[in-house]
Amino acid sequence: MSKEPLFRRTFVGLAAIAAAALLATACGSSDATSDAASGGSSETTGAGAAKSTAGTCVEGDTVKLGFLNSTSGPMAISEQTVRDSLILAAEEINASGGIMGKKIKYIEEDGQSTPTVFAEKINKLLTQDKVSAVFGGWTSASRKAMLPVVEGAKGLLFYPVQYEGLEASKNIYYTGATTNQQIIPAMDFLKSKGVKTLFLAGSDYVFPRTANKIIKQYAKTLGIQIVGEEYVPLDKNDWTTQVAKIAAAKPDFVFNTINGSSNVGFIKAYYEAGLGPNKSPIISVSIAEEEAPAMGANVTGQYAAWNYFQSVESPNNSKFIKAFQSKYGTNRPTSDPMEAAYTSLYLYKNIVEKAKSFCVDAVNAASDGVSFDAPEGTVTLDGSNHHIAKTGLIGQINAKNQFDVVWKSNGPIKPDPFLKGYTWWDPTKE
Amino acid sequence: MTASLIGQDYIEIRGLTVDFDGFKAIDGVDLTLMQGRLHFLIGPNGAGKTTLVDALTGLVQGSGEARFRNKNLLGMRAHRIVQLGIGRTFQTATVFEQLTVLQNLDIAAGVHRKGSRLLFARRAVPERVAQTLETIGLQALANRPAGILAHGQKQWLEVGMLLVQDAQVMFLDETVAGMSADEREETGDLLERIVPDRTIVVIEHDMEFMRRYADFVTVMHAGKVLAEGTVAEIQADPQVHEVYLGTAAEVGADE
Amino acid sequence: MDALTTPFLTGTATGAILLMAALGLTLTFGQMGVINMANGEFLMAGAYAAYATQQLIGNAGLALVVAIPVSFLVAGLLGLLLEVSIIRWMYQRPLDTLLVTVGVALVLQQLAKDVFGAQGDPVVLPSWLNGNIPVFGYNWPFRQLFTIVLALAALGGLSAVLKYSTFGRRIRATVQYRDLAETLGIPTRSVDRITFFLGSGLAGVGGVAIALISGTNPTLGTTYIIPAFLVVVAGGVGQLKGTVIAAWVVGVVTAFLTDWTSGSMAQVLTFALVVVFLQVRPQGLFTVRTRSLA
Amino acid sequence: MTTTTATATTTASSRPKAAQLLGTYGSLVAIALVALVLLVWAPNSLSPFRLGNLGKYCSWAMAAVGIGLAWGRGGMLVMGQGVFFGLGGYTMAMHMKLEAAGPGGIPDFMTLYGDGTMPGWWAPFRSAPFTLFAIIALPAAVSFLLGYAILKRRVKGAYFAILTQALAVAFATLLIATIKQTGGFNGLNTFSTVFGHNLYDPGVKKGLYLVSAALLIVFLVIVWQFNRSRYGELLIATRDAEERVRFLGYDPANVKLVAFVAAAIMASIGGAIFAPIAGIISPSNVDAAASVMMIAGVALGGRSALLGPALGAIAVGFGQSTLSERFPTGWTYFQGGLFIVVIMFLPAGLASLWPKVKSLLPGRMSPQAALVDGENGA
Repeated sequence: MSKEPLFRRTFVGLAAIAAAALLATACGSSDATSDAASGGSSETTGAGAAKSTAGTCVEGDTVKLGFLNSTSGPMAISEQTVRDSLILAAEEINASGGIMGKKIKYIEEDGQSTPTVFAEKINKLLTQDKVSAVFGGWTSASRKAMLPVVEGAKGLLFYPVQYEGLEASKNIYYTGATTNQQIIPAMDFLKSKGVKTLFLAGSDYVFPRTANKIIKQYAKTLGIQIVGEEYVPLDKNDWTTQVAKIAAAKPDFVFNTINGSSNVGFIKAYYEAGLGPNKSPIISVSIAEEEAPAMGANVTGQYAAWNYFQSVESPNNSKFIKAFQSKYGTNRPTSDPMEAAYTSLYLYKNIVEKAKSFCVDAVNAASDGVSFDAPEGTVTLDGSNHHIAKTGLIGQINAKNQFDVVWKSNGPIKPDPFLKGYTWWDPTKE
Repeated sequence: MTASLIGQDYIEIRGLTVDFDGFKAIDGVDLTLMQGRLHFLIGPNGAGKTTLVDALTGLVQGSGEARFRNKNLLGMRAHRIVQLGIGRTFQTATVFEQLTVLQNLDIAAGVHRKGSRLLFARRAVPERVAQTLETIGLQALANRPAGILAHGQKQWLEVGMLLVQDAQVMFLDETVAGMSADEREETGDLLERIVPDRTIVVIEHDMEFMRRYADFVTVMHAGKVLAEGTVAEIQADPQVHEVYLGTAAEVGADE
Repeated sequence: MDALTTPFLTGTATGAILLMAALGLTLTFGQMGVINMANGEFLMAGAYAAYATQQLIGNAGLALVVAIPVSFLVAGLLGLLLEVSIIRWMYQRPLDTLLVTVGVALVLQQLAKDVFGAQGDPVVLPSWLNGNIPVFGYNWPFRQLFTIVLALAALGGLSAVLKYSTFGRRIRATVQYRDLAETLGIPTRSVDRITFFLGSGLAGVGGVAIALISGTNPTLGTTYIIPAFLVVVAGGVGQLKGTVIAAWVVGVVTAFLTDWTSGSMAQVLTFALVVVFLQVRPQGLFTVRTRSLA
Repeated sequence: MTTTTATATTTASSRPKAAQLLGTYGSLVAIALVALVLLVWAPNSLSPFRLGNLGKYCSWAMAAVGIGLAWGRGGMLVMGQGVFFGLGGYTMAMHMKLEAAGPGGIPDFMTLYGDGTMPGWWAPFRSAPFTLFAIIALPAAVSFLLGYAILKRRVKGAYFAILTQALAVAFATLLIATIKQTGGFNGLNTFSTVFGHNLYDPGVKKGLYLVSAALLIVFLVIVWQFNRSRYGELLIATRDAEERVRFLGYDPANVKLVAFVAAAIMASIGGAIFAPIAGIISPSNVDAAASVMMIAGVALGGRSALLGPALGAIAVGFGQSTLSERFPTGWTYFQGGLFIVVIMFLPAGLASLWPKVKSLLPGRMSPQAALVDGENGA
């Protein structure tokens, strides 16, 4: 009989506990007991990542950096290559004295190919480990997930992969290409080949959607007709139905924005349908040295648009390839994202040494015009949007699954993530 | 509410047929089940006794007609049939083994309860449940999980569930099977006590039990009604002997 | 015309793969009540077996011919191992087998990643499969035709085993009247094992067909397991004809929906259609009738 | 007659009353302990990062508490709770996106992928009260319709599990396919405020955690009441012998539907608090794999125990964060092994070890002993 009152009593008690706890902690937090990034109100507190706000933001003789890549999940294979070149760069920098005399101590985290995990881990790196900067991320989803965290914690992220543009955060440095350095050059190349009809094939994903939006608008200006547009979910590999549409449309070229392993199914279906380099050739933006031999079909003669190929001839590139292969094996190819990641760490070193500080505000203030003689050529940072100027390259796959450069943009292209310099671009149109 | 209905309740079955993919498990059965008498349903294995009950309680689809209080039971959904006051037990006693005896009975009493009451805990033992506990003699075990009960006790619990449910029609499927002689007697006496204001149908193989308690007997064979009548009439029926050929003695004498 | 033939033929090929994935499921589910969520990983194992065979033999055409029995054996033995080590302790708890095999699937995926790498490996189409024949305006790839032939052969083989061999008769007896089969002296335990072996092996053969579409991939099983289960659910349990029809219908319907909408929407709509179908036939297309109450 | 009845009543209920009272006390004391840890100890001891993570685990635990109800008590293996988690999460995220866009503004991604116009059905989510209403009403409506369609047709057991998992696959695929309306694969992210509070303010972060933990406690109390109610008994009866329940005059589909809808609402509220804490909600938080993760916690903790699902979910969340830090590739093995070992050897989860632990304590060896204990105490 006493159960009901008992229940009520206990519940009231519980509610009281909860209320008390709420009160206690609410008060506690306003006393700034938190050891995390300082509050959101002040803009001038500097590097949230580092405790000390005075001087260089890093005490002692080491600087902590975070490497955040997926080592598990479907993206692991791609992101592992990025981590390999980051580690290579860190070891090289340490061997030559570190950054401003401080040795790099890198902390590795696994993004598990899941955007929320990226958000959680970058939060850990910035607020728990208090690293001075984080390097990593691959998918746009992972970058979008990290963006609010890195901004909220006032930290730094170096993102090494070509992406869909339309973004510029003062807490992120983008060392991969934005659209006007990859997509637009690719379209210019197609125009130069006299292409009249184009078919768009992509994964059902942010990058292909945005890239194709840009392609469609630019194609109008160039007088290229889009004769089809197909998307397939990232995890689906059977492209037979869609390729049949390509075969029926007989386009001059296929613009391929498919991600990851879905490419394998696409390429196979494409060759089965009787298509090939002489009949509706493909230009890809995500097939590189790593992927080309894994297609299960001979892709010789097909094209890809990047800013770096292993075949790029320069002393810096030979040095990079030699260092990489002596560390990881001679069978390991080097690719654009790997090069961009390698470059990102050196760029960070150069900015810090110019700023003479690891503090985020100081780094940002010093970043404009900082350059590095990268394997792809000399790259220079644009402080207004945190992107770097890159040369657009079109490669044609040869029998050794290397890329022969067949087209080159007229020198490095200034980054323009929002395509402000392109009058045909109207973001509010489909 | 039952007082006015004493002796008037009945189920009238006409042309009941149950068809399993062309095999007629019940083939055009006509049967009237009257209130106030212990009606035994006997017959060899596969005669269709259980299928008949299944059809009347909504477990299998049957065609024909089975009228109870002006409603055709065939085609009604099982829980609706129960809500009309028709309950049954199963050949293998099916009780909620994880729940206590008391909880088992309390759930059975729920058919008369408002749905909203379900959200509250039981504060006391409802009177009907307490009475039934006493009637079936399981007071001492009221708070033990039903899973630990002996076979006979489970059967009693099932009967008890029918009692708290206040089922006006009860179908008991081989309830005394596996019970000791004493237990059978207690069960039989219980049935005699409660039968006056109820319609009770007992499926049984135990002929001694039948002879002792049956008011009326229906013999089924191959999906059809073979014979009907009092125990004496059935025992005298040559057709019944023929069906039980080989075990002919069974109807007359004990095994 | 090719607006109809393309999805129809492509869908039939997809249905053929679904069939090979679903045959094992319907057998083990019908006979033992076991829900094997790791069946998708047997597809994957078959695909990797095909890849490994091709690496060893080199000649793509010969390798493919060899790969079919090899994949059958590899996946079948994995299935047998699963039965012997885990499933047999779980026959009393069929719903729990579902979760245990989810765990097995995760382990097998990670194992494949560690052994073969997270990136898929290519399986080369033999030259005699690399081409197409025009059918009403659609250049039908030989590979799809091959897939359909492969599935029909698997189905034919299985039906023959079930119909004419002693094992087959025992399997059918066990599916329909387990207790009776036991009392008749049929060793139901070893029958269960053989069923598991056969069902998993068929998934392995399906894996070969998938490898020909998109190469190997540690996670390729996950993309097929749910559609395969929908096939089992829609087809009804314990009878091959339901599974065959359901696999074909699901394959073709998905292909048409893909054609009309998009690959993503097609998956969503197919699921919706299965739920609607279950409203009409909750037991699926065909079902073995038993008289048990539960 | 009346006297015997009275005696029967007392004998019937005296022992359990003591035992039940103990159980009642025990459960509430346990919930209060969890409340103490989550609401008092944690906020004062953990770093903001760990606290934020704990808030996420609590949001998963809310879904897990619902799974415990539907699966542990109701026998419905719900393998698609990510869908309802997602309904709540996306509802909240849509509101936060519109808050970030400001009055009259539209979410940034719509310009990025689409033509810069907002679909009409987004508009109501500008309103905070509507959002809160939708967090409960949406999953309730969806789970009711789906549950009605599936359960009334007596689809159960493995069929039910598979259909719910297929639902999760379909839902995630639908989100990915509708990139212009839902952000697609990337999901919704880059929020600035939640109901006007700055998400980056440490006080707000702590507040979000406390809301998450407090809601979890409230859910535990609700489920506790569910379990001890007549409905709770009926649900177990339905789980163990569905047909028998039908022959007691109940429609088992309705009994199960209640648990299914309740579980869906709990998952949805969990998702709604997850989105602001994690700062993102994406298809990978709601797909089949995410749903299976929710099941993992419930299985580990004990599907039919009161605290099992919640504590199991928190443990799995914690394991995912910390184990993956130390053994990045080992995590998947661990997760798979967890399913195999727990389901095979500890089907009732870690909670089933509790009685064994308890039996080691003196005076609690048997129900009789418990009775004596209870009487002495009372």
